[in-house]
Amino acid sequence: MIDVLYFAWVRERIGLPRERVETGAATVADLVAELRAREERYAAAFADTSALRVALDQELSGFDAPLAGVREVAFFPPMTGG
Amino acid sequence: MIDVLYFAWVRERIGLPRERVETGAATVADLVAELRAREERYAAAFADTSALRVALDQELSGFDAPLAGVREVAFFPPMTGG
Amino acid sequence: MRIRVQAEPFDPGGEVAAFSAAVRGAGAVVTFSGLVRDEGGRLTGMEIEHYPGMTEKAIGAIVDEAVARWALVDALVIHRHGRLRPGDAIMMVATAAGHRGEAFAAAEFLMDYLKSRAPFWKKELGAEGSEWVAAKDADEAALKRW
Amino acid sequence: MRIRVQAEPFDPGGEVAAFSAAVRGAGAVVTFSGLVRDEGGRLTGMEIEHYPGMTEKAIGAIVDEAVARWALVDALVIHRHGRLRPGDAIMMVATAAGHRGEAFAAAEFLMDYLKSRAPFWKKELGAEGSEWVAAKDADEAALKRW
Repeated sequence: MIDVLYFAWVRERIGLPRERVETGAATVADLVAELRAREERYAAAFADTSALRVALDQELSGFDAPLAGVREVAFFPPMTGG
Repeated sequence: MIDVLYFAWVRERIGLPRERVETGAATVADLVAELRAREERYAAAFADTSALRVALDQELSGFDAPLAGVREVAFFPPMTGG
Repeated sequence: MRIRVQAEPFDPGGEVAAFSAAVRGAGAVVTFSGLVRDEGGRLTGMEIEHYPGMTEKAIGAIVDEAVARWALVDALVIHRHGRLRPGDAIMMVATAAGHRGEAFAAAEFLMDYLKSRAPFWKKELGAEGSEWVAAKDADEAALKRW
Repeated sequence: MRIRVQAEPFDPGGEVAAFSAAVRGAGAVVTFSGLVRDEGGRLTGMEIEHYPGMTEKAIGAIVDEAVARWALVDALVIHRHGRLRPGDAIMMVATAAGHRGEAFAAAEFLMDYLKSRAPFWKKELGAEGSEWVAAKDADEAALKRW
């Protein structure tokens, strides 16, 4: 079980801010493939991962990173703070 | 007649902040030569004009600038404001 | 060095006053404040989403790096989230260092990183709807200079 | 845009507060304050000489150039002269612009020019005598980037 968080337009497109996901995905990319396959709203949110960023346990990471030991995965668009 | 002003260590070396000078000098360099010839304290202050700056009527200028029409000449070291 | 991530409004002038008064031994203090623009009346406000937990960590790491790199005497970062109105201060940074070069560089570094590496997302609210602000290529490019 | 050359102390925090409050339509405000250092107790203060008349003119020209070059919404320069104590604010600049790049660049430009082109001369006062501060080659070189 892993906590998956969504922010900004990713959150709006999927329709929820977080969920617990039962997954055996080895990498972020595998998890994205699983989510994409679920429903159209996930497919829409993850259509272009180059437009997305991912954080693993609150550290920026890459889509090829392994998920072993990770408790929290967050997907969001490029940040626009400051 | 021209007003000649001195600032910072130029003022201290010459021993006065300003004076009126009767001169026929055509350029700043000519005026400096006249002042240098006056007394040792002037010679000391103007020993190295590369260490000095000059303003004509409150605008930064060069030592080769003409004095025609100028009412106020100021000599000082490089500025250290800010 | 202090970091505050908050929904409440803050007063940049008052914060600068407190920061400057507390600084000892610095020769230079630089501050930056970001304000909500109304874009000529087009915008009615801004909504800022953030990632609680990660936000504080990410800003902490950025500030630690700035303090070490420019030997800062002190640094302050305040960033709001939630609903803001035109003219509101979105965020501010303040840096205190021995000389102006370090204070300016550290403040610009902090701003560049806060723009692209701290988990905040801005949504512009207008009379004709609202829109997520797109990240600018220039902001990403700005990181390359450090 | 305002310029003040004065012997009286001023409060940088209060000035920033007033400047920020008066700004309309800017997205970015940058401020710089220069403070008298005591250099680990070596200095007891600072004496700043200036050239009344030329000072205001020189700063006015510098500010005019900054306002035009970076389309500033507002700018402020305050510079003291006379006797200052460690910790006193020597001077400050504030710039308000649409975006952070312009506000930072204009503030750094103003600082670089005030350092080397406004007629002020600093004398450090210490227990063992006083000394005119020498102009730094780096300050002159800094002008080349503009």
